[in-house]
Amino acid sequence: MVDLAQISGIWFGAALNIFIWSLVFKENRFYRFAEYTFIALSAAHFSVLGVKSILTIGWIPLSTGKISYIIPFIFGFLLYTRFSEYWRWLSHWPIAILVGVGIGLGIRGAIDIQIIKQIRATMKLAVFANPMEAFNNILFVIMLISVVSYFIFTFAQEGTLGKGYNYLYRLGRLALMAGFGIALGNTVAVRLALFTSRWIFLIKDFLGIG
Amino acid sequence: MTKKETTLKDWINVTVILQILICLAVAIPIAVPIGLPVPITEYTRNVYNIVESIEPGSVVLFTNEVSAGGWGEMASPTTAVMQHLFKRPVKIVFVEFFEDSPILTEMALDKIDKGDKVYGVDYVHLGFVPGYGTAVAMFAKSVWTAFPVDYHGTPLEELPLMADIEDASDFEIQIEAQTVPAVGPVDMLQHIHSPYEVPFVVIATAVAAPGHMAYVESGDISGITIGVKGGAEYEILIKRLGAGAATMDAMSISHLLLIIVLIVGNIIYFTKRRGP
Amino acid sequence: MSFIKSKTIPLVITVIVAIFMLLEYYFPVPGIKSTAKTIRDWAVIIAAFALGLGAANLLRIHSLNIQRRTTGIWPFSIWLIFMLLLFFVVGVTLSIEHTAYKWIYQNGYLVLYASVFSLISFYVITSFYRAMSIRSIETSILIVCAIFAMLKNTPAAVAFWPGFETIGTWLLDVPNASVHRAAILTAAIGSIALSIRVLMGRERAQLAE
Amino acid sequence: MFQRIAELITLLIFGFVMFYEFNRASSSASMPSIRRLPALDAIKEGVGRAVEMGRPVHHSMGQGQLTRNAEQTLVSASVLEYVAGLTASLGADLIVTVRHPEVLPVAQEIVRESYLGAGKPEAYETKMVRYLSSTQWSYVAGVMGIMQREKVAANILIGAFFADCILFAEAGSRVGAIQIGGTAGFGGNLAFLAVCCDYCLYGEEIYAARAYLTKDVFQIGGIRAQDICKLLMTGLIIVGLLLYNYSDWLYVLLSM
Repeated sequence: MVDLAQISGIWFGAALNIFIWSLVFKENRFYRFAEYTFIALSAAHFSVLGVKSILTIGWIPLSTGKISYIIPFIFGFLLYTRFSEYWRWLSHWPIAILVGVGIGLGIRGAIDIQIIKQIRATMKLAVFANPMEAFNNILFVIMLISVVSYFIFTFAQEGTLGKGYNYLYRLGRLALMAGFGIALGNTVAVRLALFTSRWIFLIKDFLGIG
Repeated sequence: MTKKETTLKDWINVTVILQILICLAVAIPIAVPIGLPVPITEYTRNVYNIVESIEPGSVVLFTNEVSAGGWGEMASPTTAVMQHLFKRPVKIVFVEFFEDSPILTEMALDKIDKGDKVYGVDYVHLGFVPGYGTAVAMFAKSVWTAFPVDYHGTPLEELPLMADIEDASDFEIQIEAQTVPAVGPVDMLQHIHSPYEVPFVVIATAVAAPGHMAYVESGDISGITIGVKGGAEYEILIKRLGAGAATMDAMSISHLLLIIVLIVGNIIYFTKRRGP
Repeated sequence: MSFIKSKTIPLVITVIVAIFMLLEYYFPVPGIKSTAKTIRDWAVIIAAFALGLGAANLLRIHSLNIQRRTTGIWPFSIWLIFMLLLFFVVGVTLSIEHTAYKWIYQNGYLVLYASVFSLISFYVITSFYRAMSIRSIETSILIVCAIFAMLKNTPAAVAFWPGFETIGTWLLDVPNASVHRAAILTAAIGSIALSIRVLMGRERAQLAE
Repeated sequence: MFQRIAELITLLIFGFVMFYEFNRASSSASMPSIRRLPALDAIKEGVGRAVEMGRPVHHSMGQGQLTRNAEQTLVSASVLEYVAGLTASLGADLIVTVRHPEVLPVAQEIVRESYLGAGKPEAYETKMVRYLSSTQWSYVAGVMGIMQREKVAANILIGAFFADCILFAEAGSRVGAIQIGGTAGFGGNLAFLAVCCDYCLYGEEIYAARAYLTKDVFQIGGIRAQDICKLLMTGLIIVGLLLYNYSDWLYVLLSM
């Protein structure tokens, strides 16, 4: 049995895939077609999800008597005051709520995991263990401090202290480059993996080889 | 409009040749498998051992935050770890915090051999809850508030497995597959691992792995598999070859090509600079 | 009137909301917790309303394209508007579980998603060939580290000499973890400092000031 | 609970240092200068080049939202203020692309006010700020299309970027644009941005952007406060490391 929906889907998908890849040669009409299709589909998909979440998170509690949920609806509509020259200042208010939530959550999330835990873990490195481990740990700490010093912006770079700082700064730059290199090399694997999976789709599903 | 004459020479330049080369390096090994060897790394073996040593009868939380685009890389390790869990006498709860992921979990569940495990008793798929990090916090505090019904619309009261589960402390271990920036290990560490002390294993992409290493080193992440290579290794460990093993030839050859290009590119640069 | 219109009120709103988010975390008293949760729900709803602004902007720019007959683009703009409305109407009226919606989602959206993502591979190789703009000892370190990291990910190379695995893992565990930890720490400080500046009203980019 | 208290104390110390430095900035006449950040100097050069070539400047608001990665989105907004000010006064075309719809009104407002501020409200056009749908990769597809069709002369990518940055940067280099990148997220993505862009801000450097561009004493005070926090942290690490390795009771305390 040949499933028409599936076959047509694979052909449609393969065509779009090749249209997108044609960009590597030159921007062309086929790419433009695929690009605009993608933007339309994704904007529509998210609008559908948006309508759904307005209904489930907002409308259902409101209709079951949680009067306070009228507020987000009002603020939501205030976003649209920006189309009126006279009322546009009101559109800052909903944005202010969003920024408040983002800033609050950002501060909250950063301190424990990104600062305290990291400092604690660094303090717990054994510096006097067996030679190999000690070497690794000391290198770890030196690189860490040098990279931190690379990110110091306002201290004067003169005098003996400034000279010392300059060495650290340069070491920090080198360490940063080493980190970039390692991350770059590792990133390549995932990019290729994704690429490989597209080829599996094109070769195995579309062409039927292998 | 004047039409510009395009000659063959305009088309064939270094860029195009390189791009054709990378396509060939990937496409040929897929069409014609070579069977280059795949050694197993310590990280993958460690995760295998962790899964192997989960207490029988305990409940595992499996969170999936893989995006549709990331599934190409993550299908293999995610499916392999799931398959391993299904082989062990443990119960599994699947949850997603990213909108693309529920479909992908279902796709993986369709592919694996479930043995004698029964839906609702041995494993449950709860589905997606919107809100990213916020949703993780809500889920950790009360699983039942976050999910009144499961992915298929069944009320949780009708699922015997869910009777024992109230908050995140009821899970023995958490395993997470993640590719999206929106939600991931940092949220899990913050809302589940750190307050409820649930051990945490990550199935990571190769690009995200270096970023997680600081947490692995500090012990917050107990185990990590890295990218499609980790998946291929895991498939070998559980003796069930799949998508990961098939891509390894392509990975080897394309990596070698890139290394050669990087070296040659630099040599050309230096000789050019030395020259007149 | 000028006070209401001024940018003080939005700032006050931001500060109050942010303080609730923080209070919820540091002083988890039931009343505060439920208020904070309600505010977060509001934020989700407001963000969903913003989707309408996005769609309006798309429609406006593309109908301008059609009106002005922008060369080479306007037929595509018609297609974009058509697809946008079609997919939206199907999604809202027939639900996203419907076969028609799923077909276009899987064969259109997901394929495009993965195709664009995988375009990276083409650019990785060209960027490697051209390599870096900063030419010095720094670049050499970068390239050598990148090569060893890649060798670790090449199964055939590791099978040829297991030492590649050891070197790659050491690079990942020691220099990489160290640099990353430093970067995490400093970026966290930067972001907290920026957040505090926003709360003090010193950083008001969101209010266009 | 103990952990939360430690977090709160850390936050209060930060807040105190910030507050102290702000106060000092308002009272003292001479503030320290910030180390040079070539990437931010290059923006002016990029816009100037765009004017000469008669081609547009592209500024991306990044992949961040207002509720997630808010800090990086605000940094991008700060840089946009500067960029829009330059394009308005020098007369270059500007294209701002936006991924998340809630960022759209922010970007529109900034561009509009910048053109008003430069006394050229008539130069502001609707199509300067463009929303390109909420998915990461459809946004990328749209931006690449725009860059190649409109042949941008400068490409400013400062904000939250992920795997996408190599595509932006390579598409930009195809049309010969000056590329200025920067993101706080670390890892392979920033590495690619660093490799592909002409100028790049690494990690925390982006948070200094506003202070650097405005040269405002308060902002510089803020950066100074950041530096002090970093020094405190480094000191803490060294002291902790020594105590942990030398003294038994702290070993027990830290191992808890």
